Amino acid sequence: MRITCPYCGNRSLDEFLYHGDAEPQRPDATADNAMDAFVSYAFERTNPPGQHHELWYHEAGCHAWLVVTRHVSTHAISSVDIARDLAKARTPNTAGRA
Amino acid sequence: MGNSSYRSKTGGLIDRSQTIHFWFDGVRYPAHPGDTLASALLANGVRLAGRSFKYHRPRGILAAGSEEPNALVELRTGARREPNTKATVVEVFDGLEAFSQNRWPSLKFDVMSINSLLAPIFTAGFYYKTFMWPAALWEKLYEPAIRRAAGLGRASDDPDPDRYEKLTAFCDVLVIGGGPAGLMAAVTAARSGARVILADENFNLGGRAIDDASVIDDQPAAQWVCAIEAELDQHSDVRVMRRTSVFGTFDGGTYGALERVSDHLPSPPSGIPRQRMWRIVAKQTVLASGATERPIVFGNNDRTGVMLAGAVRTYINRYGVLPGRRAVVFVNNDYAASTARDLVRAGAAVVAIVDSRPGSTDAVRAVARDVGCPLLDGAVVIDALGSQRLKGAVVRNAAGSTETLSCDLIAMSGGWNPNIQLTTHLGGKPQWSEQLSTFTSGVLPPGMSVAGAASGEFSLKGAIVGGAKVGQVALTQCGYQPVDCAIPSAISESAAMSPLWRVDGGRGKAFVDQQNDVTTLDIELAEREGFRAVEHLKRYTTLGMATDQGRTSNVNALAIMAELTQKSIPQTGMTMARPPYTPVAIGAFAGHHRDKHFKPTRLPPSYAWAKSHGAVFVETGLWLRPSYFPRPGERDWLESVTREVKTVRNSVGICDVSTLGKIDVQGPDAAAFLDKIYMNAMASLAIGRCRYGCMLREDGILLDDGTVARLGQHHYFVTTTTANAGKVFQHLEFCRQWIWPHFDVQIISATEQWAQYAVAGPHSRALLRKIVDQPFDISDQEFPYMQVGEMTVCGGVQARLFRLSFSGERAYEISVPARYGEAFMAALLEAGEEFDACPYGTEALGVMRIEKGHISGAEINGTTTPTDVGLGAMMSRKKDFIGNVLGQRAGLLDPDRPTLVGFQPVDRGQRLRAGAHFLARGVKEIAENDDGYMTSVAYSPTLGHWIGLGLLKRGPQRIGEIVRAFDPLRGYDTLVEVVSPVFIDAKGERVRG
Amino acid sequence: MVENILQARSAFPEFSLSRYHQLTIAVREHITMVSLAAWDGQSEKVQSVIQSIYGHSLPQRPVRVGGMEVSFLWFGPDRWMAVGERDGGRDLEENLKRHLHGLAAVVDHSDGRAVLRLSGARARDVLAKGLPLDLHPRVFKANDVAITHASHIGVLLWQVDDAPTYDIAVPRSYAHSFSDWLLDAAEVFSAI
Amino acid sequence: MAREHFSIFSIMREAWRGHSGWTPTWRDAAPKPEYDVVIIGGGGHGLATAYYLARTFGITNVAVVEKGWIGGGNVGRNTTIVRSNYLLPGNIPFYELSMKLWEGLEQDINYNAMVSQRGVLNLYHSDSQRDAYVRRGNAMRLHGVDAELLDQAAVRRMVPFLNFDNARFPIHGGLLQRRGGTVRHDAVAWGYARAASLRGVDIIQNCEVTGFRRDSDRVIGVETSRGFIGAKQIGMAVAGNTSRVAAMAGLRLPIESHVLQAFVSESIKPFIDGVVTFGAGHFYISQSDKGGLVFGGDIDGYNSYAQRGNFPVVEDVCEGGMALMPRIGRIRLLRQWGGIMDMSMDGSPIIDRTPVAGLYLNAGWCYGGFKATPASGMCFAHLMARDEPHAVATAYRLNRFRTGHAIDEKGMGPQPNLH
Ligand SMILES: Cc1cc2nc3c(=O)[nH]c(=O)nc-3n(C[C@H](O)[C@H](O)[C@H](O)COP(=O)(O)OP(=O)(O)OC[C@H]3O[C@@H](n4cnc5c(N)ncnc54)[C@H](O)[C@@H]3O)c2cc1C
Ligand SMILES: NC(=O)c1ccc[n+]([C@@H]2O[C@H](COP(=O)([O-])OP(=O)(O)OC[C@H]3O[C@@H](n4cnc5c(N)ncnc54)[C@H](O)[C@@H]3O)[C@@H](O)[C@H]2O)c1
Ligand SMILES: Cc1cc2nc3c(=O)[nH]c(=O)nc-3n(C[C@H](O)[C@H](O)[C@H](O)COP(=O)(O)O)c2cc1C
Ligand SMILES: [Zn+2]
Repeated sequence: MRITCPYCGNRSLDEFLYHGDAEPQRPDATADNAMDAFVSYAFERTNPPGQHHELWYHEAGCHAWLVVTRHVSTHAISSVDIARDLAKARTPNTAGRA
Repeated sequence: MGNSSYRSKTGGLIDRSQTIHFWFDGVRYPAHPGDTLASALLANGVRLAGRSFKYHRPRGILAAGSEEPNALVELRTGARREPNTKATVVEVFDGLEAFSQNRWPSLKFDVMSINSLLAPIFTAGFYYKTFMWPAALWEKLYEPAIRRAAGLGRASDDPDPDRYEKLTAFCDVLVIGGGPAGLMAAVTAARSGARVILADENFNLGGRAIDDASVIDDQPAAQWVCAIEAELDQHSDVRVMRRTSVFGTFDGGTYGALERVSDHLPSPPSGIPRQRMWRIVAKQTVLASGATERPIVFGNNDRTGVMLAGAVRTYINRYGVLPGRRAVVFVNNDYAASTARDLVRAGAAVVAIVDSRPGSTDAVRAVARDVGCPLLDGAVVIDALGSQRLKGAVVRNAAGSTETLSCDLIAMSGGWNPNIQLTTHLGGKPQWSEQLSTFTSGVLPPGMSVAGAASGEFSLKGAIVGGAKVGQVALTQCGYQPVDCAIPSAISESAAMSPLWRVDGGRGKAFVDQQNDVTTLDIELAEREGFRAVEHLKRYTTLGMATDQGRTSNVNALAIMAELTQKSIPQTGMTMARPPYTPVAIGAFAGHHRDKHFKPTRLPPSYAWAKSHGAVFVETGLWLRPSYFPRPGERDWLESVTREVKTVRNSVGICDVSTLGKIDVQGPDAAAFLDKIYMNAMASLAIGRCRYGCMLREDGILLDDGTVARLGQHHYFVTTTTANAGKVFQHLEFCRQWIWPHFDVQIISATEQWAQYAVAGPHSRALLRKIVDQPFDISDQEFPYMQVGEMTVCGGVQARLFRLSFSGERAYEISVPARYGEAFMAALLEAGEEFDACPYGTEALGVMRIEKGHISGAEINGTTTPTDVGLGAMMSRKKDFIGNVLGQRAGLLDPDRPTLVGFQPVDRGQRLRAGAHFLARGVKEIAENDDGYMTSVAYSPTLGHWIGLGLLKRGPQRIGEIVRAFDPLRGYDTLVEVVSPVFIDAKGERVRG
Repeated sequence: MVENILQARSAFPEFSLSRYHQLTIAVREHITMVSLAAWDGQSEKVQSVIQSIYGHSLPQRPVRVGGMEVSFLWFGPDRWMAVGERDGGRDLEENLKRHLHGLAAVVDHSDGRAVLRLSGARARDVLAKGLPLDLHPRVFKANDVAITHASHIGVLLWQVDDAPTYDIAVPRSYAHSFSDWLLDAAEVFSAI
Repeated sequence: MAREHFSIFSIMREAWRGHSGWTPTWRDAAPKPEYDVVIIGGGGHGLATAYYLARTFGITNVAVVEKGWIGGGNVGRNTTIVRSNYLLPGNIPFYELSMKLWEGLEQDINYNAMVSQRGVLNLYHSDSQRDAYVRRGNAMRLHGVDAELLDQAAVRRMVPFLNFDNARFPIHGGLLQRRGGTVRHDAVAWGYARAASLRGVDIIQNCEVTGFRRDSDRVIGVETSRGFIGAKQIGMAVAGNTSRVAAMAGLRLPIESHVLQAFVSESIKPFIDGVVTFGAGHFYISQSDKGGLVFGGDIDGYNSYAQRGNFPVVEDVCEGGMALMPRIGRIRLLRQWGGIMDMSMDGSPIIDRTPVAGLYLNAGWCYGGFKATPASGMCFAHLMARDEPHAVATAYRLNRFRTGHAIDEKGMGPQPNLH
């Protein structure tokens, strides 16, 4: 398998580390249902047989975390995005400084 | 020495000007360069090459390529012994030694051939039905007997002495196979300027065009091939790889290929590997791997002298060898009938052409007429006669009567199977072609196309045209402009065929898988017993599981099964092909990474100094760290370690702690970020101060611990444990980039930049004062416990000083740029001479941390919570951090969980051992009473006895209790007293002041 | 600067220069490396600072800009490695720190990495034995940069010229293992 | 239908008459409209469950539905290692029950699955690894399981050809379980199938479950590629396909599917007796009774439903092999394949009810479920027959992640590719 890092280009699988499903988002720890939400976040997976958005780390390369969209039955990769960019777009900037 | 008896006068690509010699089973034979072991054996009239797996039947040579199931030999001797090597792919060199295998005492007379008599019992799956009674005999008697009979050749007894290399290559177009189709594809792509790799497993290019002595562009194929090769060599972006088998298709256009660099030499020349493992990354791939001929299954079809027709032609045309003098040519197709021409041209007699097709064809009739032999149409060979040497063929003619033809060779052909294994490695299913009566490729791996015989295009002309066409498509896909090129002319031969899988009516066993001795009867039995799915058939009978992976048997077998179950062949299906296409030496996959080079070795900055000072090293992860520094006269490690600990406790010692992970955390949000990472507060840390911190996994379990130093408003410097350095860095990047992307913070690894030394002991400050440059003040007032500062040492070397203590003594960690690490170690010890300072290693480090009750890898073992190790109070309640929520789950708060405490033997003279389990006194030694386990132990020189840390159920409430440290594995049972985990200086006074 | 009493040690004490047929491998002892990591939203300011001091615009993709004296390698998103040729090199770090204060993390790496230089027609052949990268001249050119691994060791590599010449930086603690592998891979060229 | 008792005598009798009297090992049944219990998945676990339902609990109106051919999943593609050398109290009794069932299996099912107790040796290379093994060995002993600690000399005597003298990670010793070993994988599926079939269980091949039919909260049957099959109780034992099948019932589970590769070499004269695992590399090896070296290593490490692996892991495994046994360099790899494993969040299995009434779950076997086959079948059968967990499987609850009772042998946390 080869992954095209948006920064480094097309590289072999062994430069990357896998983390898993990119769908679960870390919940709000202060919410009322925080425990339920965290259990689901940390332990439950859709694990579909088709398209899968997943987190990879370009460990032997640029150290970027990537969100790879891959068909897990064919291993065909349809897109690779920069995790931080997606994450920024996903969450309003509340976590950082006021 | 002249030609051997079966060597034809002319022909072949061998170098007749040179005669070399090889040994087979101790006998010396002549050969020519360019021979394979198989061709050389045949040239010398040697037919018997091996014994089969189960029945030990005498076997000869069936094929001429990598599909050979029978002629397996042990090659070479000693450490280079190489079992199960196909004689058909071994290139002979002078002095080559080969041995037959799986026979005793000799190839000709093999005791185990009585298995053949027991064949009625040794049917498929016989052992599933027996050897069950009495149960105890299985391991004692039955299985040892089975294992004695198992296996073919013998592995070498010694480490493989040869070198292997692994390489990566990139290309636009990878062409697999250098027959006419592959050559045309490669040359077409090359002319357009594409980067091309052409790989062929053979040592000569040309494929079947050479085997068949075809004519291309009005010249002998060999000449045409030479011209193409010469042209390919002209292109700087073309790499022609001979002796290279492409063995696997992997995701992302990646192919595995094995180049046999030196296997044709007595031993690899210096610096040259035996084999190279290539990872080829191709944009486009042309599979031009040709086809494999199908045998026909008939009685005793495994006799030596029964050979594939294509192989017969190969031996004649490529090697100038006659595989027999009187041949019966048994075919179901036109192409193979030409074998008769080659045989006659080479001086053999063709007794008859037996064509299973009623009426045969014009093409075959023409051959028979040309060679002047009888053509028996609608006839089949039902039995081969002779035991170790073929004597005749029993032929049943169209009318049903039989006759025996005397012969020493049966050249048979049941048609051809395209070599499509590489198209299926990614899951593509072969498709049945009614027209060709064989499987062709189905859904192809991305970027692959198929040409020539591999695509079911069996004619030479078709291969040439197809190769050029597919090459053109591939180069266009890669963005190159095709260049017009002429298509060489070739005569289109007929490939007409009508399927024939097996012939019944023979008296002898009819073998389908020759190596694994699977017969038609076994297939029938499997069918009867319900193993009808092809994959069941395979597993039950072991058909197709031998070293040839059923190249010559799978299709026949499933066709027979289809016949038995009255299903169509596509309904019956084809077994799954897997990499490797041909077996590959395990050493080649490992390459450089064996012995000491298995994994890289990381050397700490003081390594050379430590080595020259007699350090004993220990592997910690990839690092090699000094574990202690023995001195003359010390009897064992304990004595050295004890001395080192005492030196630290009483004076001062120095330890290389550079292996700790070091991470620079900078940015406006550095403080807020670290507050999320650590379970305790980090934002409140004052500039110039350090703090111990722990981080958790999201599930509330301890991930790592270390120190955090604040160097500036926006600048922290954190350390991790040696073991977790990489993991923590990755975790921080994860949190920074994915969980909290808005944090404005950068993290940079500084592990390698700094040589860091712990300077520990009461005299540490006095020592450091001699090292630290003026005017830096390291007095207790200016530089109290947990202070950090930047300064220079030794006359201007930049340094960082941390007042931290792992040992529990007054201590510092000081770092200098790594290049000075070695000299700095020496400088520190020189400065420490007046205090009798000594270097200490990981052992003493461990002893002192246990004396202080500090946790380490044995306690942070991936299952413990902060509360388990007595750090629950450190957890902040005021902020969110990784692990905060899930750490509150009931199971993790259970007061019954084993919790960290200290232990000392009741009899102070006794030794403690980690891994012992705790039992309350007076209870039974059963799991229900298991109260926890000892995590770390040390002999404490300070206390004069052994001490331990461990996790004990409700430990802190049991201080003072006496429990058993139970170690049945090593035979110890020690009474220990539960004590505080901090054995010395509980108040922590020594680190201050 | 005060003359210090500590002797610097090479990361490659075993060799300094190995000559083979069409290949030389040399140790680059006196290289200074400083990593820059721009804080959020400061990338442009960092750019203009570097532009104004060194006259180079920091690359946004894996290439190197600059000259012999100081060059900047792309080293990840919003990260660069400043490479200086001078001995000591503290002033590079200090300069950058001073000018980029509040804009970027500036961290000295001069000791963290050990650098080798491979040059000659055989350089690509040797590197192919460990580096999973396409170094074909049409694909990877002078001033191109790659972060990857070879023989299980992380490497930062940049092409210096078309000889071709490559500089390869490995973490210092791996230097010994790296040179072990490299010399082993190059051995075949010694005889030729 | 096979009625004949298998023995050397039956073989000889059949040999006499040309083996014409053998009958199918199991009945290839067509689905009936309804069963008391439908087991989804004709792997080792599904077939064993059906067998024990019939034999131990007298429930014979049972169907095993298999989408392909039985034994085609992980039971037919694993490295065949069986052992009960576990560390944690949640696991040891379960795997030890499995060992005991293996030990009596052949006589029980009258099929020789070649249970071969030639020992499992886990090597250690450091004091801390040794201590961890000692802790494990002692835990085993407290549970009445056999375990021995070997020092370097003892390992050398036992496996003299390991790399003792030129190793990157020197071998210090090993933890040995003599009762561990290997079992002929395919025979386990076939033997259970035969024994279950003999007791009336329907084994239905080429029958893929495509959905569940519900009556309010309760499942009442499965939709399949061969039509609807009604069932009072349904058990899922589909290993790598767990999430896929569970999703049809609306469940989201603590499971990821990952690919693990296995490797076999050409057949050579046996020289490796038992199983050796290399603690410093990702490598374990044994030699089959046919002579092939059967070996494996780490999982490929990413979610996958494709039964094949990738190149880097092949290299990684072979590097481990060469580092441990430098004499295997010239032995050739014959075949390499992959299987899809149901990796759980703590690396331990789940045998439990699901939130859907009537639907039961057997999953989370990771790369260690072959050895569990008999106990898994027994415990799953027990759960369905008695509607309460078997005593040795009480820890394998689905809600343990919520309650904080993970059974994490490797201490890797909810990161399935690290287990
Ligand atoms: C390479 C490899 C090596 C391994 N090595 C070992 C080892 O050495 N020791 C060990 O203990 N364990 C090992 N394992 C793990 C072990 O093989 C598995 O954990 C175990 O076999 C799983 O249980 P099973 O036999 O029931 O699974 P499977 O055999 O996979 O059975 C599940 C069945 O369910 C069927 N199925 C799936 N979906 C449906 C559907 N919708 N409808 C109908 N049927 C369906 C599948 O076709 C399959 O036949 C290994 C696994 C692999 C892949
Ligand atoms: N008329 C017929 O019925 C008939 C049938 C079969 C073959 N043929 C003849 O076969 C030839 C077809 O030409 P072609 O080029 O398609 O096939 P080919 O058989 O001539 O060449 C295939 C080449 O691929 C190589 N090869 C195969 N698998 C490989 C692998 N995995 N890695 C590396 N090398 C590999 C082989 O060593 C061989 O040299 C023609 O000469 C044709 O006449 C004819
Ligand atoms: C223990 C074991 C031994 C095996 N031995 C062989 C063998 O000798 N020859 C062979 O071709 N395959 C062997 N295989 C592999 C199977 O052929 C097959 O690849 C595997 O069961 C997976 O199936 P698949 O490749 O059809 O998907 C073996 C498999 C196992 C589990
Ligand atoms: Zn990258």
